[in-house]
Amino acid sequence: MTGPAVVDALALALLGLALLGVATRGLVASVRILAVQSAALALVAATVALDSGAPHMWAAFALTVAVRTIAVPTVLLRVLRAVELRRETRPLLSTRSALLISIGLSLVAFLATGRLHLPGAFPSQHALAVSLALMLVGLLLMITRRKAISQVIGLITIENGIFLAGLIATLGLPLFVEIGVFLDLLVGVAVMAVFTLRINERFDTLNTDLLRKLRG
Amino acid sequence: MSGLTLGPLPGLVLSWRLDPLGAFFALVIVGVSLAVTIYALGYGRHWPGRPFLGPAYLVFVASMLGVVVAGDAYTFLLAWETMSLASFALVVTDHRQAAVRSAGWVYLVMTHAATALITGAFLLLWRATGSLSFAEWAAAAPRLDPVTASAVFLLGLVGFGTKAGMIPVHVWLPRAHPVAPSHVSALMSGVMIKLGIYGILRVAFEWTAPGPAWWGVLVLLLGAGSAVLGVLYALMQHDLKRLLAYHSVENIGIILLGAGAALLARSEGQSALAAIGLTAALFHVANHAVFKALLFMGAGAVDAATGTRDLEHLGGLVKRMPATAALFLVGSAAISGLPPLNGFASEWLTFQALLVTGRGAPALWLALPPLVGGALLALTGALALACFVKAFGVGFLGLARSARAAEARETGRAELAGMAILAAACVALGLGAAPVVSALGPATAALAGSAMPAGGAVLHAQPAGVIAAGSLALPWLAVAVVALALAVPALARLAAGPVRTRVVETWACGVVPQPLNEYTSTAFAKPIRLMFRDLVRPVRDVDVIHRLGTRFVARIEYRSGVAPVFERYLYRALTDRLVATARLLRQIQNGSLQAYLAYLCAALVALLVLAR
Amino acid sequence: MTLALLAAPLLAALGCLALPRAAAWASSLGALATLGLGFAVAAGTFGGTARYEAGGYVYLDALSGLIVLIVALVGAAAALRSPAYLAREVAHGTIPPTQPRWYYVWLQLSLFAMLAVPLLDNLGLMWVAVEATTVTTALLVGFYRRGHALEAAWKYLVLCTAGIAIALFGVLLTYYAAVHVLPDEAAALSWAALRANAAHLDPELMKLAFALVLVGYGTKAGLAPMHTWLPDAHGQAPAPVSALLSGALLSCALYAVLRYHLLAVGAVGGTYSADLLLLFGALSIAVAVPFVLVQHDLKRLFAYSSVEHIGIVALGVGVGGRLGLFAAAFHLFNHAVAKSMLFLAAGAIGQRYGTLRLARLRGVAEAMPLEGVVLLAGTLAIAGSPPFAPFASELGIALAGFAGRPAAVAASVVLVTGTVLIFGGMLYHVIQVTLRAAPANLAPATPLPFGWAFLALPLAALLVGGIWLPPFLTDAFTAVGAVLEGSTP
Amino acid sequence: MIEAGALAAAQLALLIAIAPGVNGLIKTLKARLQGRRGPHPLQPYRELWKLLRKDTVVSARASWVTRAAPLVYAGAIATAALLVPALWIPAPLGGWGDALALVGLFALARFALALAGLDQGSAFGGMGSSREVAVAALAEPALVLALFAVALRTGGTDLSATAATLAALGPAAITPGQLLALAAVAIVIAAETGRVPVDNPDTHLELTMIHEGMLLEYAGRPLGILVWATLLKQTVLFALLIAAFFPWGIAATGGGVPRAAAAFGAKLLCLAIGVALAESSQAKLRIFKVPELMGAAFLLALLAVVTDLVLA
Repeated sequence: MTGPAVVDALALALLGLALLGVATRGLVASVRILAVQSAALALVAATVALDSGAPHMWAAFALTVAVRTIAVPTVLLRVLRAVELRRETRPLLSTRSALLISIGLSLVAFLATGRLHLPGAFPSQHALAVSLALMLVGLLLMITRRKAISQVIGLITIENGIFLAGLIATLGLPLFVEIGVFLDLLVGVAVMAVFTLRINERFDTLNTDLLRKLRG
Repeated sequence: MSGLTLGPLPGLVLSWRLDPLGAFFALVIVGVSLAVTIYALGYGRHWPGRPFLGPAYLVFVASMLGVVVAGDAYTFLLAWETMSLASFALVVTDHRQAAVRSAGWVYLVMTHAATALITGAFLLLWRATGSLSFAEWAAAAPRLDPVTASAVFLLGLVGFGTKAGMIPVHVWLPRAHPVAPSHVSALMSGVMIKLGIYGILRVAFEWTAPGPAWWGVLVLLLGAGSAVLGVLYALMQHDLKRLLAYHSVENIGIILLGAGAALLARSEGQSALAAIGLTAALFHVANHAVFKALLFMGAGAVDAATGTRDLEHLGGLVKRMPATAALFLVGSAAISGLPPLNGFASEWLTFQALLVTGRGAPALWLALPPLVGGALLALTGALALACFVKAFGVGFLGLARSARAAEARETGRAELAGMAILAAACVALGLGAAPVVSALGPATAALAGSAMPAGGAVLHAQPAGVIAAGSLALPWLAVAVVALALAVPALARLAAGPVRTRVVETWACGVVPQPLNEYTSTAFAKPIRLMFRDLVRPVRDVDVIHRLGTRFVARIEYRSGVAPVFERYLYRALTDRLVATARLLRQIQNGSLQAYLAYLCAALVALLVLAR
Repeated sequence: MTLALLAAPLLAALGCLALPRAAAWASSLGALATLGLGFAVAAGTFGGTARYEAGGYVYLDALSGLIVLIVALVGAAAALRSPAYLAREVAHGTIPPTQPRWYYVWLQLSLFAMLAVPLLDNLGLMWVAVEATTVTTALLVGFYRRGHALEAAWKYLVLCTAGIAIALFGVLLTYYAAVHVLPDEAAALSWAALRANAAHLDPELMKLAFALVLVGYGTKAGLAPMHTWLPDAHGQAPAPVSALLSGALLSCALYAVLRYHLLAVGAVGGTYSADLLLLFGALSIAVAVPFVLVQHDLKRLFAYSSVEHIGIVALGVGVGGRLGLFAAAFHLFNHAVAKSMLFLAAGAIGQRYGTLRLARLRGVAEAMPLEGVVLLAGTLAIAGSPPFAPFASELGIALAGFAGRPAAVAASVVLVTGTVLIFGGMLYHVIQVTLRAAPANLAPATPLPFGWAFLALPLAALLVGGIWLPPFLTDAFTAVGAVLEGSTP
Repeated sequence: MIEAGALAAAQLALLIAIAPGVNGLIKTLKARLQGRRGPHPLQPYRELWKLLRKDTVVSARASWVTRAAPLVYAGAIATAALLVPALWIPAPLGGWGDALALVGLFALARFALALAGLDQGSAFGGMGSSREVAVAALAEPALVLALFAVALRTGGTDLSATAATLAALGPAAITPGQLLALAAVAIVIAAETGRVPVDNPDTHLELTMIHEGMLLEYAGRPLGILVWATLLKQTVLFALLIAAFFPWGIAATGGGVPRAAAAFGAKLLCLAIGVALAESSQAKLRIFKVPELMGAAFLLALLAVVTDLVLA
């Protein structure tokens, strides 16, 4: 199998994992799916690195493994343990309609990127569409879930989509930009975690339903 | 005049110019402001510590002048809104009262909405001409396409009409004018609202000319409606200043009748006829400025002396405040359109304008509005007379209806001087009607294309080709009336010899007359209230308060008023709907982060589909 | 000098960390330095020529200069006002005495990030800077650890992070489009290089990229319908932070959108991106109307007004033309000045009354004459009443709109109608707040020091700006207009 | 100048002199129609002479307005009498005032009297004033519209020119529009002169009176002046009716005056008979029914205008 084909397959797998995430209501399971998603992303990075031979793609691979596959899920699981949460109760949409909508969103993503001609990118057919789809599905996750932690999961799904798009750009983004993005992501997640804890401490819950005092 | 290059936008230089129309209005502003300022010098003593002649007042007067000398749209809007804001600041002088704040808000919002409509008209003219200069608009007017011209006209009419107090966009006026200090009411009612007329004249005669006939018909309808409803509402008031405020609505209607006739005549290409209507309108602008400022100052003097503006608590002031009463009487007679004062002169011209316009109209539907407008003007005049018989008769004559009124003291010299100047102007403008009309020649010629012929001391409504129009020589009529009035007692004495006069109590069926027996303001207006009840929709409310069960009546409370038709069915309905819609739309911000994310997602999906 | 400008807030932040006792002084010194350097840097750009600095990392043109000027002005005002403001909060017991130090650190860091946004040439780094503003200001928004503040900060963080992620996707797509055209990969994210070669960029790709960036940075800029975080954050942040968010942060985010707009204009041509700006601008104005008409909180009232005004600026850029772009730049400046002044006034009022609920605020004109007058006149100004400067800029946009294409005319009609309705709503509330009789049990007045400098000065500037602009600013807005028109490389 | 003054004095003297007589004539005719003997036609002169010689009584509450009102009233109506061409053309003050000036002078008179009604603080005076101005408000639009209808045919509001134009036309002056306008003006004159069905000039019943209410506090000479001026107003209105609708026979030169006088007298007699007939054949209306009558007058005037416009 050639590099592009592998990336295509991995991209579709990523989309499948994202849809699985939509269908999953257990929080720990969601985080694990996220970790698997990130691992698949790391594989994409590795494939691109192998195929292009660019040394700094290996750096991207390493960063992905370190941050996305290990660090972020660990932080999230720790927070989960800290606040003793197990399941996403009462999502705003039933699993079935959420799935239907995420499929619809994926179609929009494929539609929007279908005609695009990516001159400088890694010659993968679906990667860009999938990355856009991941972003939209991530948004949907944030929309339908009530727990603050689920929203972080949705956000990381979005980030994964973007990272996928970044990976298949030839040789990735310039390194300094990438490092900046990584650092920012790290700080962002950290700040969000801080707020998650503060909210939990203040409201005794991570259910964002209580965060509806500010209206009009 | 444009040596200063001010203006914040590129290519937009503040510019000034003074043309005959602007000069006429500037003269009105300066003249009336002068008298009002003299009055305010004394009037301010009643409210120590209030900056009655402070910065807001000065800015107000200056910005009114700015409006009429502005040479381009931007300068105009600056001056225009400065005028509105300054007058707003003056209106809310007593801002601790809820009624004052609410009046101030209504005024501010309506005037700002009006400014927006005016801005809309300016934007359309800008789109059509690529310029903001008034001179260029006037030059380009004949080439304006009809749809744009009509849109500009309508926007300008409603926008400027709001400032003028034209029905149905008048509702701010009877709220704001009574609550302002009286010298401010005098300037607002006397001068500021006339600048709305100024704007209408500019829009209709200069920047969009010449328009179709329906413009004139529309202005006539609005004028007649404002005049009749304005005076009817005025009759229903007991608050002297509110009554005067409604009379401003009425007089704006009269001015619009003249302007409408002129518009109609001009659309038919009869500039000689248009000149009569326009002269009538301009003349009435000056006249109303003079007598309305006089009356508001009189009301202020009464308010200061008695602590009330409620007619039901006044009375007998002709003896307590003889000079104020006499000056108020001059104003009352002038506004009632009685010869030989100025109100009669301009109303007479308006009648003539309506008549000749109706006579010259090419079709029945164009002839009837001015002629029926003439009849409605007559109705207005007669009702105004009724209203001022009420205002003066109940307010100044008879017995005092309250202790404060019974102990009222004559107002100060500065106040009287201010009022006397304007009272003299009422007489002078009436007797000098013919020279005034000649002086209005340049302004009418600039707008209507021709001016009324100068006729020495006699006013001739005699356009070329009409053999026997009317003519009027008020000085001679005045001489005749005065001479004959003086001759009557002399002749009676000559014929029947001297007689003696005895002074006795008024006959009141055998009891000593009490203020309670007097005809009240409410009772005075009752026949008219009943006759026109379909128009003014009076409401009344009688509360019988019992004592000891239902056998003994302790007190009967009677309240009467007028259903606020426009407020209720137009503005209240509109604002209620707006607020209800706003409350509904506020669900957008429902506090749910998920909903917010959904908006974001929806925007993204929409753009993705759109970008495709 | 540019590097010095960037260093000033960073050093101040370090100073605050290092000297906990003198944090307020360090922050104030940093703010003064930022103000002076910001002026100097900005003034250098208004001549109309663009230049690179700092080894090509910094690209300076008039548009950057305007944003630097706004950030420096508003940032300095916010930072200089903060010590007195926080001292009161500490005195009231709202916050523990140890906390202000962190406030200054985050404040200076967010100033640094906001200054970096307009200076960085690299679109990727610009993204990083924008994201950094979110993180730092989120901490400031949630500074009062009350429930409402936390809620506001959380929503702000989540929405803006989601938005900024979408923007990153747009950056990536831009990179895709560029990397093929520009051989040097570092140059592929250089805005100036991209602008110069915009005509060669793939239009389809740039269309998508602009859509993503518009939604992404638009969230941060407060364009409807992504504005929903804004009233919460502005309402709950400490008043100087509200001023900073409204005046500086929104301008920074809009700046980012405008940079991509220029790329899209070059690549796609036609009016694609301009029409989208018109659409979102008009939508923002319309969305603000109901919330201004029916409102219960003074700062939220001003926050919705910010949504409106960012919409107006976007609309102005969408309208385009020399007059429209000049007016848009003018309006961005006016809004920053007026809104930061109003938020500072609202802060002082809120501290005195102990609430920001409109129903309980009354008699401000008597109780606090300076704040009352500024509140009333400033509201008139921001609501677009002549003779204040915002009227001039709004009229300029409307004039340009009416002279433009049908979509611009339609948007201008929305502009005029919307501003009138908002005027009615804002004045209704503010008249009640200022002119009603003051409550008897009000705490005694202790005016904040230098009140006139923060309140009266900007008001006077707005008043003069409606009639006359100093040549400095005329040149500035003209140069910004030229940049936005695309006439400088 | 002297000649013009003499002519003016002559017309004024004539109208003042015949005014009580006209009223006496109407009263006599009315009485005869109702089967009574009625007063002598010259009875009004006797009453006026009596009043003018009597001492007067003034209310302690009254101000100078009460004293001035009769003079202004009389002065305004006497001036109006100089605006109407009675026997010759042009009217003495013809070039100085037209039909609208006439309406204005009547308004001035009404204003003075209505204020006087409120001056003594009595309920009856206020009631009279209130009703007087209300009825006048309804009458005036019809009058002005009717005058407009006439003016549409004759060219303007100048009464002398109107009379001249119509007189020159002869019988051709009678048109449908003219007749409708005539009917309208007739109704208005009934209201303006305080006649049945609007007011009853013969009653002093407080609750129904209009004009008399305002005069209630007057006595002696001022009352005499007011009554005479009111009678003059009636005559002037008759003269207006004649000049605007059937001025045939009016003198254009000095030689035609005797013939004109005969014609004028005959027309006045016809009017007196008409008034007597009208007053005898109907009852006074309730005051709140008056608007319907005035509305009818207004409609007639409107129809007159429309007819004139359509037929022109």
